[in-house]
Amino acid sequence: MSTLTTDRQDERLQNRDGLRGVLADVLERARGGDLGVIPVVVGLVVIWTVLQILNPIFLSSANLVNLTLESAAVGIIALGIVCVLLVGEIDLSVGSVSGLSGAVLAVLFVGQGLPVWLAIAASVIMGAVVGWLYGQLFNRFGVPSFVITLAGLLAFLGLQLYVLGTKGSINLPFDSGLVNFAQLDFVPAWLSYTFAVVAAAWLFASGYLHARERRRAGLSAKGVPMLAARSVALLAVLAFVVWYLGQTRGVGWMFVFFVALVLVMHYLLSRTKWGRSVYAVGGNVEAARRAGINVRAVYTSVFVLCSTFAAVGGILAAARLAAANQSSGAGDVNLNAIAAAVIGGTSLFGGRGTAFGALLGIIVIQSISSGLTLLNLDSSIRFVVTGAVLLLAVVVDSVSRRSRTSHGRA
Amino acid sequence: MSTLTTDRQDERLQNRDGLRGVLADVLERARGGDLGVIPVVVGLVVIWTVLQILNPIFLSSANLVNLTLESAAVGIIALGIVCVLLVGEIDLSVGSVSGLSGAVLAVLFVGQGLPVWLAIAASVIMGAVVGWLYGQLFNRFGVPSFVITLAGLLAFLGLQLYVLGTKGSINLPFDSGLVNFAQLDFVPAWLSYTFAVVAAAWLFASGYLHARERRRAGLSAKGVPMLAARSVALLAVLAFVVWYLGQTRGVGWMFVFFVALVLVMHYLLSRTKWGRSVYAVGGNVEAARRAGINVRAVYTSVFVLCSTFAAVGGILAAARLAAANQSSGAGDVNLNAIAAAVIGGTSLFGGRGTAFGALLGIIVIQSISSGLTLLNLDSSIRFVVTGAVLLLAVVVDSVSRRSRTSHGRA
Amino acid sequence: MTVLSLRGISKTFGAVAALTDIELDVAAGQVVAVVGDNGAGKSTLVKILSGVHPPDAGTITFGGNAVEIPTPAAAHRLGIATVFQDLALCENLNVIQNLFLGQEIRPLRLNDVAMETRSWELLRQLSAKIPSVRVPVAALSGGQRQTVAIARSLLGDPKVIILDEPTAALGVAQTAEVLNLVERLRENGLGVIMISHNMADVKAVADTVAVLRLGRNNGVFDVDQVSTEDIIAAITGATDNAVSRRVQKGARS
Amino acid sequence: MTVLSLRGISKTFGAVAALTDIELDVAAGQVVAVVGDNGAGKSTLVKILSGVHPPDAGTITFGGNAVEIPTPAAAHRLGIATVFQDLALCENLNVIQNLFLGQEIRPLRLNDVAMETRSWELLRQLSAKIPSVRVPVAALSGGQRQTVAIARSLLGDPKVIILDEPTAALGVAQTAEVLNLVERLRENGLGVIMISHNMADVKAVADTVAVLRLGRNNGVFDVDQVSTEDIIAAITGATDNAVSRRVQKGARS
Amino acid sequence: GSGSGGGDAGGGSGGGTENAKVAFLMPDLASTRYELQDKPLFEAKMKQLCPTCEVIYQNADSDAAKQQQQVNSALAQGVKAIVIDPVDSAAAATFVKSAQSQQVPIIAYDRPIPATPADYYISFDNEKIGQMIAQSLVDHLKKENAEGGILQVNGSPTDAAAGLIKKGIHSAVDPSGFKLLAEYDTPDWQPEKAQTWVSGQITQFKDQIVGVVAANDGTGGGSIAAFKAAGVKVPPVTGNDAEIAAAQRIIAGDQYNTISKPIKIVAEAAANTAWEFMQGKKPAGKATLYDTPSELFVPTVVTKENIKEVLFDSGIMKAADVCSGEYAKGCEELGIK
Ligand SMILES: Nc1ncnc2c1ncn2[C@@H]1O[C@H](COP(=O)(O)OP(=O)(O)OP(=O)(O)O)[C@@H](O)[C@H]1O
Ligand SMILES: Nc1ncnc2c1ncn2[C@@H]1O[C@H](COP(=O)(O)OP(=O)(O)OP(=O)(O)O)[C@@H](O)[C@H]1O
Ligand SMILES: [Mg+2]
Ligand SMILES: [Mg+2]
Repeated sequence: MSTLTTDRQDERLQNRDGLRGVLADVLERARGGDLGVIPVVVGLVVIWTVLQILNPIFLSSANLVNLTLESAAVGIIALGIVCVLLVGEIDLSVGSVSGLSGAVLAVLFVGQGLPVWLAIAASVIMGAVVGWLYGQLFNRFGVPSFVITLAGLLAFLGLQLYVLGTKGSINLPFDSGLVNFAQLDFVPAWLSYTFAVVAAAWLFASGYLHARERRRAGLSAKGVPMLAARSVALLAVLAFVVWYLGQTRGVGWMFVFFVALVLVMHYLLSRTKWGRSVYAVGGNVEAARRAGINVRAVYTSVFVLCSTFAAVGGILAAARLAAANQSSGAGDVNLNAIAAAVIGGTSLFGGRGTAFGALLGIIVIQSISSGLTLLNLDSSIRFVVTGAVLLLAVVVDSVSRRSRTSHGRA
Repeated sequence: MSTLTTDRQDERLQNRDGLRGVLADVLERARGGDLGVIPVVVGLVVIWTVLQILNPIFLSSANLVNLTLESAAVGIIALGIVCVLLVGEIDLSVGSVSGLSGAVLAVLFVGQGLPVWLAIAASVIMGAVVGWLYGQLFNRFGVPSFVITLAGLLAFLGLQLYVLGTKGSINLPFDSGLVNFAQLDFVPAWLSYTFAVVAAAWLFASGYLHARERRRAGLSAKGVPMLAARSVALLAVLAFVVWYLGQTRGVGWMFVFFVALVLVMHYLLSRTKWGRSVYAVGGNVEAARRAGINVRAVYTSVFVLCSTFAAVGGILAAARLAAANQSSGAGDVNLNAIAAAVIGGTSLFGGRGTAFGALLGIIVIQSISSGLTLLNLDSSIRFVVTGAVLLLAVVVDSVSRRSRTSHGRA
Repeated sequence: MTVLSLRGISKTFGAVAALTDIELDVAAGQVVAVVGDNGAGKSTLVKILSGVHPPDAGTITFGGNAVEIPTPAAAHRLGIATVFQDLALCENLNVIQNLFLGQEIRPLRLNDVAMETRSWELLRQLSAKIPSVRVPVAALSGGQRQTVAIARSLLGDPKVIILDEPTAALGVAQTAEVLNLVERLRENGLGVIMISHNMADVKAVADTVAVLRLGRNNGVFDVDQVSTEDIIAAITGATDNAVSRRVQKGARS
Repeated sequence: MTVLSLRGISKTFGAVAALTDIELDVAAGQVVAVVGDNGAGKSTLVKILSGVHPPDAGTITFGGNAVEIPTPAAAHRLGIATVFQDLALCENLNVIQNLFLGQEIRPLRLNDVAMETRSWELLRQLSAKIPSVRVPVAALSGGQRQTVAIARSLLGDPKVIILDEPTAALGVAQTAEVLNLVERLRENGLGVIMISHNMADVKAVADTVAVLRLGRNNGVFDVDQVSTEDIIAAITGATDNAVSRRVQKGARS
Repeated sequence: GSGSGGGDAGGGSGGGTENAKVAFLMPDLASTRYELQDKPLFEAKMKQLCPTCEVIYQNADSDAAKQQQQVNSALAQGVKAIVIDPVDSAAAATFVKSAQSQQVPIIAYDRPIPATPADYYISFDNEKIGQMIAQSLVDHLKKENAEGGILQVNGSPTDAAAGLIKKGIHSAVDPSGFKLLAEYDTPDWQPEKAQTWVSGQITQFKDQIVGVVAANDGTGGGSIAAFKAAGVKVPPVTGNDAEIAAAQRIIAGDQYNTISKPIKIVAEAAANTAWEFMQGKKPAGKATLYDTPSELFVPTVVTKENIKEVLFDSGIMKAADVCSGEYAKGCEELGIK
């Protein structure tokens, strides 16, 4: 027993080491329904296969490049939604706020002729202010966020129409840096590969340092072969993606920006005190309050983040369309963003979810929409099929998760 | 102490009797934030006053008659939403299902020439089947209801378009009973007054019998003066409403139908075993399961109810418009129905809410929309004002409720 | 006559083996105390018996027949009533509603009056100090809630009652009433499984004591023939333990 | 030296007067046991002291100054650490995350390793039987959770520790460790308020015993000069009560 | 039910035309023209005809039920006439019924109400519009000897007007000899959706696409953005509504055409007719459509060739609004000042 690390001494624990142990562990977790994002990935693979069979263009490099670019704007909005859902609240107004942000950008940039960075800053700040307002209303009056943001949905839609005013639709110049960023800027191949290598190296290095620290503290840790295997796998996947997308236009900067935001949010949520308090508030707000956490500040911060991300998403959407108009942000932006978060495993009741969920979720949603777009169906059939495929994706996920309750995890 | 009834013997209880006691009680409860629907009513009164000042037509009899008729269809849908929210789930597809139901009705009745009752029955059954399907998916695969019904939203929108086919829009004959029911059938004045009297008498009688039973069992009970005062108040309110609406067209049968459904649902939720289990599942599903409740059956039943009500609402909406078209049920039906439930005090987290909440909530929402319709605003301004007024209504409610947490009630 | 008997029951949660190869017998009119350290698996055993978790392996015999208990409803049907350690009450419902949850009087037109009267009866019997039965359970104190949970298990007509630390949050008077209650249940011929950390209570009402240790059986004792020290030694797995050291220290000082 | 002193504290919930005109004094290095029947208002008092509920009336003096404790954060700042009866843990977070909630090491780049090491230390000290600290608290047994809650209150550098029925769900060994802990806290000069229904524990570690009855003070006793029977009589408000009757019955049989 | 709603309300119910009210009810916000052109033009003309009259303007936001509420509320306010552009031509029958049952004349504007004759119908024909933009594109392609196929981007599948435009487009594209590669109903007329769809078709059909018929300027703009974003040459793309943004794209050479409706003429004609009804007269139509006295106006297809005359010389648009920044050069070349 003395050879066991501090955290492995309980004799009820079934300790497994090495690669075989990892496999046994995965199996065990699969039985327990605790597979993290794997089921969503499986769902995604199923959908991709089906769509590819229906139309062989679907998995073509060119189409996947489109897919990445189309995911970015709504994906960033979904990232904000994840934060709000994590504390058990909701924001229905992300569509309107993104539309308003695009409108503000266009009016300032094109209408008033301000420099683009100033217009962007103004839009983003507008988003943050909206979120701050929500936070105040929520904290001071205790109005359910559903209602606050429903009011916001209406009010900011009105504001969007008002800001666009007599023009109704404003073109962004095609040769501006912003539009280029969203439409035509791709990462050069060498840089993409460098990114892939850096990511893999970083994964290994941080894992290695962490394991060393743990071992020094007398705790169990992953072995070097494990860590190396993991980084090599990541490298292989990334390199393949870069290579395949590079067959046509490559990896868009906008997508890189989105992924970077996901990584930053992942860090903030999982490695900072703030992230901890977000999960705590979502899990049990009263317990969080009693632990001395400033619950109001946490609520305000997530509302601000969510609206800010909505504004950023709105800017990118406008840039990608090269126009801001009255219907920007309308339609299913809200639903798609929330659905992406939920499909990615975020609970509507708070306390469960990850930033990567938003990435996966939006890719599922955009895959469905892009795949069906290629099929040239009647719109009535298209709606039905979209619904069915969406359900299919999530059933795969849920079925693999559902043994969970019977194993006692809620 | 021996004179105290069984439920009043604890010496920590501050017992109050008679009318003065009731007043003290209400004050106490106001401090504790436990006022039931009173705050919503206050919010409603505030809004009515504001809107009346802005346009003196608003509270005119003719406009209120319109208001009642316009509330019925979405109100019935909101009633179903209340049930789903009570168990802590959601249905995003009520709009689509109502649209589909209207389309099915129109196609069967006008297109196929079936008798109207058969067409109605078919639509309603279609709604029930949809709900049953949701229940199965939810129970068997554990897919979050948000995703199931989002898929349903898309699929049934597609089906609606498909059913309407190339026509796109189908008129219902004006002289059919159904359209008359929704547009032109009003309760004769004498019958309206009879209804009012019956309601008041019933309130008194049931209260009296209940009090007698309680007193026999040695429990505290409301006194006859209290009961009488309550019935007289109800009578006065109802008689005034009937009289005022009677100044123009009176009380529409469709509204009576809606109110009747609210009463039935109120009974089912508060006075039956099924209603209890709905609240229990919403409060703590694991506890409900351990108490031996068939949790799956409860989920299925609320999904079925909700879709069925959505179908009924869709039929009435089609009847009121005398047409079913591609955009029936689209737009803000979903949001309005959910918002009505939430404004009426139903919690999105389950376990709290009433059928009357749906009635009050939809009246708030329709008042705002009708009041602003009278104001002749630009759409942009109208959206902003709608948002602001909606918020106002709910802030009044929430402020009066919020002392609750500081008084320890969650 | 054995009403309930377990053989080879095992249960794993992820990497943790919560129960391994458990045996237990309960006869009618017998009070079996199950004791063990924190995390020994007592509540897991209770949950398996009441249909909350399915066991991974093993057989359950009830009234002579091998049975499966896949859901709590199945346990209710067999006649197993349980007071759970986490109480399993609905906080949004009031005391009456919780007491009668799933067994309401007059399902289609609830008989509030009868239910309220019966609630007061049950609670009085347990010396409950609850000011009003019409407040949501969320507003009750810990002990009041536990009393409600205990009262609820008495409502049906069970053959076996399982009490998972029923007196943990109770006051001295209420604890005494619950012990009285357990004795009455035994006299009425019910099988009782009681889990407790309080050796005095165990010695007072139990007939046999089954000890669990780290998820395994660690001895079944006849209560008259075992000392408190021996039980504690079986629980902690050593005669030199924190308890005995405290006792010694107390004796010395 | 009195660190904490309450005068005239009252609190009503709706129609129920939970606390009426309560007085209480705690000195540094003193263990005050608060006892009382279920629903006597003990936890309400704790919640007022830890900033969960504001009192309706009355004054709180802490370290000689009149203070207001509007939020739990304010209580933390004053140096009041509390173990709540309902534990107040976040079920979705794991043991380490719960232990360090609100006081994480290295806020901008959490130091998981240091926190895990410290967690094991604390838990070992309390003889906790927790197989892994990286599982969500939802997966712990009742006693394991209570140990986590107790361990958490030791993390900061409090002046007063309030324990609301800290041993209710604990096993015998863990209970002994907690009593040891309370003694250590006293030796370190902390003020301790301990709520308990277990008279043996109260007599073992407390210096004074304050009795609450139906929300009112019902006597403060020096633990050396009062018998268990007297405390129970003060709690139940009568010398002839369920407890004494059980004791008599036990003696007779 | 025959009681007039506003009977007890102060303002607009007197017998005469003093302070009379008239309702002007528009269908949606998907096209900017209703708020930006129709409404101000109608109001201005009305003001000129009857300075004390009040115009009640409402927009139904694509929701027939909301439009019904607006009609009822207008009736409750005691309007003397209703000018309505119905969201759903079929459902509008019921509005005609309720208005006429209260002796309020109702004028169908822009879209007809076939099922129940309104009192008057003033419009251009949506089907014709679809046909005209598509034909203009087809003619252009034929002139250029283009070879390949056409994409068709329709309006919202839940919008009746979009259905009419779609029909019109088909009537020009189907017999044109160009292959219809694919078509798409754009949910909610959203440009983003159009962009996504066209992006997909570009990967699928690559350079087979020689033209895109888009049902309005928004979806047209989305289609153009798709080509730009794919980094390929933008083929001729149509539009409809003559928005400023579309005019800019035409000037810059990105969009091939749009269509300008003589909204000023139509809106003023509607005001005139409404005024006549309000005075108790019964104006006779220049034609009869759907049993309704009608007046139809013909829109003009706008391309780079005629944009100066149609949009700027006529005063519909001001050069200052359009020729900002990057478009200044294009304007100069076309002589727009
Ligand atoms: N749902 C669950 N998921 C994962 N592990 C669990 C779950 N329930 C219990 N366990 C683990 O199983 C072991 C036994 O738990 P159990 O609740 O049966 O203990 P117990 O004997 O009742 O302890 P206590 O006296 O503290 O109540 C514990 O180590 C616990 O962590
Ligand atoms: N949040 C609340 N809302 C309403 N009433 C409450 C609330 N909290 C406590 N009460 C009431 O106040 C009284 C005192 O409760 P408290 O929890 O303080 O009792 P306690 O002494 O801790 O009892 P126990 O020993 O059972 O834990 C009880 O009657 C309870 O019903
Ligand atoms: Mg246990
Ligand atoms: Mg307590």
